[in-house]
Amino acid sequence: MAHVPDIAAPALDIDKIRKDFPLLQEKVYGKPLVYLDNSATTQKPQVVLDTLERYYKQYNSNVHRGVHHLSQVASEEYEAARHIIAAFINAREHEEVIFTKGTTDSINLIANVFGRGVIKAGDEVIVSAMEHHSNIVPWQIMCEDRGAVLKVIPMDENGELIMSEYAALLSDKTKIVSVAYVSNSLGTVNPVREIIALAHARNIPVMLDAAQAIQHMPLDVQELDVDFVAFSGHKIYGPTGIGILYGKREWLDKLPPYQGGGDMIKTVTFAKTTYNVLPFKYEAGTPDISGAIALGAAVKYVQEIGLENIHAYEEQLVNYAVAQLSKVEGLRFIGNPKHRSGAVSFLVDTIHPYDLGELLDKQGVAIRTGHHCAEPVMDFFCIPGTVRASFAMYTNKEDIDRLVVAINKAAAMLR
Amino acid sequence: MAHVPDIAAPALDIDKIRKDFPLLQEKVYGKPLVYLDNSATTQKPQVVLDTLERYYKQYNSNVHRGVHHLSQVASEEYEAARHIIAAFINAREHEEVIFTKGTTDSINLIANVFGRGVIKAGDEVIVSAMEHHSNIVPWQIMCEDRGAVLKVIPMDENGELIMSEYAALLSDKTKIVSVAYVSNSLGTVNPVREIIALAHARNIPVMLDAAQAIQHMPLDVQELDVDFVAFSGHKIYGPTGIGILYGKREWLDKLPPYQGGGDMIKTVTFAKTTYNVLPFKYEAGTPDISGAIALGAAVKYVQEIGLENIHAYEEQLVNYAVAQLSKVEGLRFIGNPKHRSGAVSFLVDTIHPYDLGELLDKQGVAIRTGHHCAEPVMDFFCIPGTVRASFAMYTNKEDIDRLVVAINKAAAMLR
Amino acid sequence: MTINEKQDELISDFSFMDEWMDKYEYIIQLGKDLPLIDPKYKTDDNLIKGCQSQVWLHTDLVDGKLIFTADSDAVITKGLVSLLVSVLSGHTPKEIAESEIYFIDEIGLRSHLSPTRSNGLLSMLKQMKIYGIAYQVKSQQ
Amino acid sequence: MTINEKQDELISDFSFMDEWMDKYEYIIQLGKDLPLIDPKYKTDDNLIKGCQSQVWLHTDLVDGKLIFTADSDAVITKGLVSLLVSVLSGHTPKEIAESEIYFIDEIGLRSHLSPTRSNGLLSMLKQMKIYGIAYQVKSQQ
Ligand SMILES: Cc1ncc(COP(=O)(O)O)c(C=O)c1O
Ligand SMILES: Cc1ncc(COP(=O)(O)O)c(C=O)c1O
Repeated sequence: MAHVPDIAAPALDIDKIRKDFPLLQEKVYGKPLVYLDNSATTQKPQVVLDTLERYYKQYNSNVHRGVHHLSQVASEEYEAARHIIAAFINAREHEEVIFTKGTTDSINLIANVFGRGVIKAGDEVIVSAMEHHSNIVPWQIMCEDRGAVLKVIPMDENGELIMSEYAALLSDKTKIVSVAYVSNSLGTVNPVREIIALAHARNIPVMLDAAQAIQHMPLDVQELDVDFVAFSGHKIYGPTGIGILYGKREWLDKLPPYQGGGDMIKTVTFAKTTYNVLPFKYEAGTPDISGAIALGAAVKYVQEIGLENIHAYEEQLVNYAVAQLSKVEGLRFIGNPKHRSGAVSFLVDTIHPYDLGELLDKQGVAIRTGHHCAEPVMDFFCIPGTVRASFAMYTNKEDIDRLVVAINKAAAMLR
Repeated sequence: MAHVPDIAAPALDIDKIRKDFPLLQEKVYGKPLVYLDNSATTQKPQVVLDTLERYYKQYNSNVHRGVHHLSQVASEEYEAARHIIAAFINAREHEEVIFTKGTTDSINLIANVFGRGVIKAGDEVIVSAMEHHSNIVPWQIMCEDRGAVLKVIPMDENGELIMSEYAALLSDKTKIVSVAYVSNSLGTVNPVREIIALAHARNIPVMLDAAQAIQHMPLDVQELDVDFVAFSGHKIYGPTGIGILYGKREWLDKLPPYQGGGDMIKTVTFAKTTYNVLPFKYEAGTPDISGAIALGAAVKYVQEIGLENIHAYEEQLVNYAVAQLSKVEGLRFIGNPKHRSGAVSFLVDTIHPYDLGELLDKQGVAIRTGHHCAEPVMDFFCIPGTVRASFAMYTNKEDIDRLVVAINKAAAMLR
Repeated sequence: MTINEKQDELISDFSFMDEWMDKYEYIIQLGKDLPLIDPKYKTDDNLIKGCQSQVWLHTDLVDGKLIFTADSDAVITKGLVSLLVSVLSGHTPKEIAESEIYFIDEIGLRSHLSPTRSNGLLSMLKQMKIYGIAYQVKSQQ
Repeated sequence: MTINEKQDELISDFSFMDEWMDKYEYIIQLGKDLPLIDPKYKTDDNLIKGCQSQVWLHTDLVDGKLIFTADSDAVITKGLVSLLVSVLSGHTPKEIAESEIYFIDEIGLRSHLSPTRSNGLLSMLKQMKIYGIAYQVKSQQ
């Protein structure tokens, strides 16, 4: 039986943090909610809800082109949110931060504009074996359209990328590498510095799917020297419907536009349309103004608590979860990465994850079961799916303890 | 001087409606706000804000694949919103209703999938001379990519489409027609039944940009027999960041997918990915769950008041506005369509619209100035832009009266 | 027992259990009693593919009555199939085709199960009734 | 008057007006007094394109002092240009290059104007200072 580490006095006051999140106070089937589906989406602190409300009650208005007061306030707040996020990821310029609908939208954007602006028939794109569907299918669609080829970095039994194979895949045909920073199905933290360095040695740009990284660890785009980063607001305590694409100016300036519409143009005639400068070039149409501003509020909330602190705390928490879960009879982890963040996937005996999930739910414990939009990972391990518990800064020891009790109870019923 | 029609006893209680909209109670520069920028975005009723709050406080969760309680509630509410909207536009099946980011996103979706699935080099797409940039640029981008040609239905001095020219443009090369139901810059209501009939006679599908129609008049997709409809939630009293694409199943089933990602697939392997059924095929990634549900609430609010009632009231209001504005010395309308809805565009003498807009703003009157994302329309009339006052169901006679007073005061200063 | 008598018995059995965990306990137990499908019938034709678990369903006509056998990779799903099988198996095609199944709602399964499960339950029921109709038509020919 | 004396005078003029409509009245009036650019200088080179209105700006060196002339298609914009011209015109390139312009903030223009206008104002100011620097360098050569 594994040694159970204590959670050292955390730099953050979890009880206080939990009070900031109204939904955590809810009950499910009369039992206090244990919310362990944070990789799917996180709950929102009150300050995010207040920001949404203030927006709609005090200055809701379309942005950018209005001379009137409300439009000016809305435009300022919208751009202020961009500045907050640019500072958060340490972008050199705030114009490198594009508001999108979410990670999926951001990746599709880059896949599409690479397809139209860079990729020729026979060119190659590299992803990894542990990607979320959102970092596979956009590339498949683009590759099919352009006659390009999708290459896959394989992984080992622990759920770690085989870096020598990656190095061997890189070639003059490779036009972009796009990998998850952290795997949503396994919790693996990938060696992104090495991935980027190897690609850059051949002048190949790298996109990071940071959907499962941005809320768990500090991410500095300049220090990483990464070319593109995608993440979703709703996974970092912000609202649904908003996300971020970071891109280096040198790339975004030269790539073609994605969607066409209002705001992304300089002048339009039927004969010739010229495109606007960054960031507007990639923000066609009325953006999700309230979503962007509320995401700014969420990021500010995270900054106030400090990602370093969150990271340190969550690391202890994940270790505690791994240790406690190890004690469950018949439980095996899917993925045993050296660096793990945010989530643990597992199965118990031959119990179907779906059965386990249902009985956990009825005990007030919300986890996710299934393929986690990463079917190739499930195929690799020859399993129909896993049970995944995933964490946030407000997750506490009691959540883990109640998870373990609930698993034991469910397993006893299901065996 | 024009005859000033009275506003007959309206079927709706405007005072009561106004109380539902918190932002209308605000003051700007110490003066009660006159909000006449509704074509850009509408204000939101309290019920929409309450829906957002309830979502985030009680059941925020990712949709579709979760076994746990919150995810089930969120999924049900999300799908319930789809049903509300399907019923609202009388879609034959709710699966024909796709949640997008907005009108611009919806049009880009169709332009892109037509480009990949239908259009060959030399094919033609028809739009009109009075389109918003969002219904021009996506087609330009696609046509350039595929070697297709964009054709434009011209308009006359009144701002009405020249239908004989439209008929002459239709040919075997035409693969799709995409026109605005209502022009955002001129207020023109286009003869969409005729436009659709002429196209259908040649088996050409028609897309309606209903961004400025959906909030002002009943729209029945089956009765119109229209193939695609795009509109934005934020223009029909819903939140920013959410919109709708309606498409006939026969089309959406056979067109290729747009974005790739979670939820839009049936199975994913690196060798072969099969796509999900409608509506999920076109909803890649985590959708704007709160936005969709809140849009459902907005549409329900509109339905309770009744679009027929709104339409009748707003018609009187627009007539009143036209009559009152006609009395302003030196004011000329840009666009004099027989059927007008929602907006009036005008200029006063040689006063720059920007100057007028600024002085109206300082008097608490929010209107929009500029090209309204319809530069070709401005080029047609050889003007730099217009001043546009646009209306919603909560606009009242006092708003129009204060607009007129403010214009007169500003014009006196600027002459 | 008639189909309705069986339904009423189930409703009464469930009514004694207050806690949903107890009801699940019972459903899982029923699953263990499910007459298992002969492996040779575990074909794709007999597969009802759900979102997260799979069900195989087979039927034989014995002495004018339909006998159902089934299996699932998930235990709770198996229990749910078992409920349907215990209610409908051993009845004539006509009885099955014309049956009105109300116990699912009465027990509260529809509102308590995850929508994918309760959808699965309904498509299983539909499949069983289709068998009823098909065999009825066959016997009339 | 020095540049700063002119700025202080403007600040004092504006301080007597409480209502923003009055300030606009004054700005518009100043616009009418703007020394207009010779039409032959209304070239694309001299154009400062804003989002919604356009400004043409020209300068001549007369007796070692820079004289600005300008025009705009919008009256309020013209008034704003006029403020800058009245403060900076008639000073040496060095004075202009080294000037610190504080009246815009003090009057509250930056916070009250629409951002496009105040950005326009700042780019105009920048252009005038660039002229100052350019002529300073020229005279040193
Ligand atoms: C006619 C028309 N089409 C398209 C749009 C674009 O809508 P959105 O910016 O919400 O995507 C607008 C909005 O201004 C419009 O008026
Ligand atoms: C690694 C990873 N990539 C991409 C996504 C897709 O994010 P979204 O659904 O917000 O677009 C997710 C979310 O589940 C994810 O975990």
